[in-house]
Amino acid sequence: MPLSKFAAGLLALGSALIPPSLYAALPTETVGQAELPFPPSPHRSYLIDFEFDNMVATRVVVVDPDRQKVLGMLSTGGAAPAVLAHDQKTVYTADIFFSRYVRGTRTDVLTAWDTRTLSPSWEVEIPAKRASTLTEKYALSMSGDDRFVYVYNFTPSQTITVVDTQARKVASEVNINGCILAYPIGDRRFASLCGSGDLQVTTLDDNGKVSDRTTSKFFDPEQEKLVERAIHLGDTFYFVTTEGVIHGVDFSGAKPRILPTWSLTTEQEKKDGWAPGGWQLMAIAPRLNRLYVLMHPDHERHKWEDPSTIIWAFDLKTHKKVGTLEAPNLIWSLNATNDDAPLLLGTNIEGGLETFDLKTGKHLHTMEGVSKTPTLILNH
Amino acid sequence: MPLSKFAAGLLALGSALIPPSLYAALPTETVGQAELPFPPSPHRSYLIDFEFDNMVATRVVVVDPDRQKVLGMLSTGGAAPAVLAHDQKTVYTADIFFSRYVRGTRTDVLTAWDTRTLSPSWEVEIPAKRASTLTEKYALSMSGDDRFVYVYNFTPSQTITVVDTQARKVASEVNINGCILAYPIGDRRFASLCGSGDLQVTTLDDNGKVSDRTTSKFFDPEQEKLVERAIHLGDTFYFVTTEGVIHGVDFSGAKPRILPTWSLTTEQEKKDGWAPGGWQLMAIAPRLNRLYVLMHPDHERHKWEDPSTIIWAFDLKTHKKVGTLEAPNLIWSLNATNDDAPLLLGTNIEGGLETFDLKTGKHLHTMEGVSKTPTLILNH
Amino acid sequence: MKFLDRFFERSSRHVASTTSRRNFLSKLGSLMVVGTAMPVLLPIDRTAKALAAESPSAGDPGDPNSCDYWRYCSVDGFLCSCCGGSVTSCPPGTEVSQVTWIGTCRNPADGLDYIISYNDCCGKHSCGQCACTRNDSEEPMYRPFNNNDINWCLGAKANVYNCTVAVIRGVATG
Amino acid sequence: MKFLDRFFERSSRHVASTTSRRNFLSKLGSLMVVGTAMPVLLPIDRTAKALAAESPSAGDPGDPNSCDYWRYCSVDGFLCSCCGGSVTSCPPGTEVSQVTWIGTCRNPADGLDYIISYNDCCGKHSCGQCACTRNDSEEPMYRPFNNNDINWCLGAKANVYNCTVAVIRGVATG
Repeated sequence: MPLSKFAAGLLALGSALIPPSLYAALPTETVGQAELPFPPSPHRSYLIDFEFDNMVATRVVVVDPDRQKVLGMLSTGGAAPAVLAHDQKTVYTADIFFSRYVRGTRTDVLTAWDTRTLSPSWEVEIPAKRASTLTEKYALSMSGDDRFVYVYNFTPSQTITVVDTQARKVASEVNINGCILAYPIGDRRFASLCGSGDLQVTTLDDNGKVSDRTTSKFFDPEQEKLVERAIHLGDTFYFVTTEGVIHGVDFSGAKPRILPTWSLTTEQEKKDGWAPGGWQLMAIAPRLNRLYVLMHPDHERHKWEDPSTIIWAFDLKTHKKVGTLEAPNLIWSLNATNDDAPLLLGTNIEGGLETFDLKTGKHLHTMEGVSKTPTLILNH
Repeated sequence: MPLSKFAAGLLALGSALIPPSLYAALPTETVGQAELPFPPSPHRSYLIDFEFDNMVATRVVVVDPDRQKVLGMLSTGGAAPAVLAHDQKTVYTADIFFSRYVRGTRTDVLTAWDTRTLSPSWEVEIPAKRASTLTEKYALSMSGDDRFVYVYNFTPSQTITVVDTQARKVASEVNINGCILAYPIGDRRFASLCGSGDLQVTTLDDNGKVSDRTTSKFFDPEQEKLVERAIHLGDTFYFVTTEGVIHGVDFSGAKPRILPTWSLTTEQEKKDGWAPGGWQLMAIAPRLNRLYVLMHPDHERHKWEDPSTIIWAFDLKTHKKVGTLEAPNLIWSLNATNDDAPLLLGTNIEGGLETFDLKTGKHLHTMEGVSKTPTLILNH
Repeated sequence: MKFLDRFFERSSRHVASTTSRRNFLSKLGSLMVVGTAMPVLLPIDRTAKALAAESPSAGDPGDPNSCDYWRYCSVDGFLCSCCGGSVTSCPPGTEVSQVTWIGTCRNPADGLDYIISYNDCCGKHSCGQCACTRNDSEEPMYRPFNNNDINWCLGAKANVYNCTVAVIRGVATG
Repeated sequence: MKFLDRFFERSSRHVASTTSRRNFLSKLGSLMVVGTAMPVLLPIDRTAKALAAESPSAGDPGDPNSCDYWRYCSVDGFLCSCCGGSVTSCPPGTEVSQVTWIGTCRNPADGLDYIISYNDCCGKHSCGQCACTRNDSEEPMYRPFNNNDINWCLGAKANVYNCTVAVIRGVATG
């Protein structure tokens, strides 16, 4: 198009503060649709946002912490927990919907989201019993081969809904009364933590029905409080007491093997008031074989869920403290990425995301205001 | 119960920092259920909260500005507009619900809420066409005798759904294409403001069906911009242009009577840059016969919806400016109460509520953080 | 008076965090007001006459609209007294959940430990006023009836959480 | 340079308001970046080849993640470029509304007035990032296709608003 035409149009508008350009006019455009690459970058992070000031229409915010960029979001129902399939293709959320948002007919569904398009691929209605709690890791989990999803129910009866992702239907509902959550083990087992201090292990058959169940003594709930928000590496799960003692369990064998306990703190550190605290207060970077724990310098018993700016790093083999990380803001929940150049991610209490480079231990940056009330971070 | 028993209990707990009390132990309690008085206090205020960061599960916050107390809330769907029945017994909201909150089947309903219990009394499904806009006053309105509710639809075809509150069903859908909103007149009429500059007046019969329709020239949209967010006193509606000229219409007769225009500003004030701006930028205190308008000292054309701290008061009979009110925070929407000791209420841009005593012109207080994104205030 | 210093410091931190509703800290800051608290679910004495406390008295001191109030020692959520209800009443149009969790709080006026039930009021979404979190007598989730991270509206028609009341259920006869 | 002073003052006010998501001001502050804008819906030249602008260039200057960017002269909502989309692309899993409203913005690079369509991306709820309101070419609601107070997701499967793109539809041929 001749430039003179645009100049004429410009003059016709009766305003020429800026002289006519030397560039050609910009072409017209169409609206596009963003998609995400597959496989996902190993640092891609999913922030589960509780939206505490709403809690009806809630979200998972998908973030690239390297580029400090929001990649998109999932809209979930009723502060849904989420879990990532091992094949990196699917995110599952266990949603609660009410026909009138806060009243009316309740419908619980397991929604399968495509990690490339962030659209629902399919959904299946599940028993309307999904636990409604501050989001935690093992309230929704899946089998190692991605075949079954485990949904923790609390009505206050305690059961696990087993969903068959291949048949896209509910396979069974497993009674775990007296116990909570589904810590996934291998392809066909999950453990639950019991108020008695026991570990209950449920084994499923290939139809998702219970084929075996064992109970093992784990800890004494009259003597210590074990935070149920554990972290795992393979089939080994690490729990921490409110005083900072690590209780490990290796589930890889036929029966759970309770590992020797060890303390995050020396006697002196304990005397100085150091103890763990936070929501998802532990993370593991598998390639570094390191454990990261949110720590308080001023411990009191009612602070076990309080946020902190201080993170201690431990070697999982030697159980030695190998470093301290410090964030500019109070962090409530941690997660680490699974790659060779891992990041440690923390949600701060203003809804922002703190990122550390775990090779250097350096705090890289804060992504401010990226969510509202983030309770949990998930990474592929 | 003998005091000794409690003292024994206390000792048994092994802690006696505080000496045993001289009071009797507090009795056990049961959980109660709050209700609101009827008739409502004339200052009771309903803040329509758009929840801009969510917009799915939204609310109306009910407040007593005298006691600076939240009285309760209504949970609404899809940033619902609301209207108060004249009998003070009912609040109506026009809700949009999706079966999966952000997707799935859409259901639009008119919900009738009891002003005493803040519970839904009944609902009726309406055509799934309700306009979704920043909440404004005449997007939902009702007949003077409370028989019919008018719901503004925009698909972008423009219609009004007429709901019969006696039969609790939809009476009709009235085509108003080219025009917007339902400014209610008397018991069986409503006006709509047209892009052509016309006023269209629709008359209903007792079944809620159109019985008559007239069109009158009102203003020249090529010459001036009339803010559609008018305010009324009886059957007289006041519109303001973005430059500050008031256009009044008296709808009490058979045909609309266009009143002589008048300016909010003197020539000098206009030169100094004064002009109105805001969302619900005008309010009327009927017992004082005064009009209140949010004003900017630094007008530019793109500021017509900007908030301000400054409110000018005008006598509706003489059109003289009779005072200036100033708030400590930027206000976006105004409303005044209808009683003899009226308050002027303003929603500030942090979600707080500013209250002025209109007898003294004094700013009384700010209720901070009472809502998230309040777009409108309603009073009985 | 190191104790009092800490008390007021924590109180003002609390005020700062809850007056800004958006401040997530309100969820997260714990407060210890006075005394200790017992985590164990103790037998409840239901013989005394039921009575709803609506305003502070010499025997029940403190401001029910403040997170510092002694009964709130283990609350986690929005205080119904700021939401149109009271310490013991649900706001208009909400439904009380009958299933609930139990904490133990010490009343500074009489030095007694009281069993407090933290009933959630349900059927409208988050009130958003007076967010308050104190975990004085909280236990991990494997003891659900001593845990406040659970939405206890599971006992109501719709498990949608609005706010929490703090109701005296008896004296801990420990 | 009174103009530039005001420009930067307004820009920094904008930054202050949008970095705090909760700050309602982000909805409310208007910004004038440069030039004037025409409110009238002008004929659209669709002959030029469609092309999506993803990054600033000499001919299309500015930061698409900033409310100051010239194309956003009449936007009202969340910027899709901060939400997983771009200036002209909807975020993953959202649907573009085909029905939309039109503004006119002047490109400071060439001094031309462009017709911009502000398409809303729909089917997920509010993105919440980069709230931006500028009413440079907005008209009252009786001219709906020049109004940004309407949720334009009315043209999508679900009228749930996520964010807004700003797409060049042609040059205003006055």
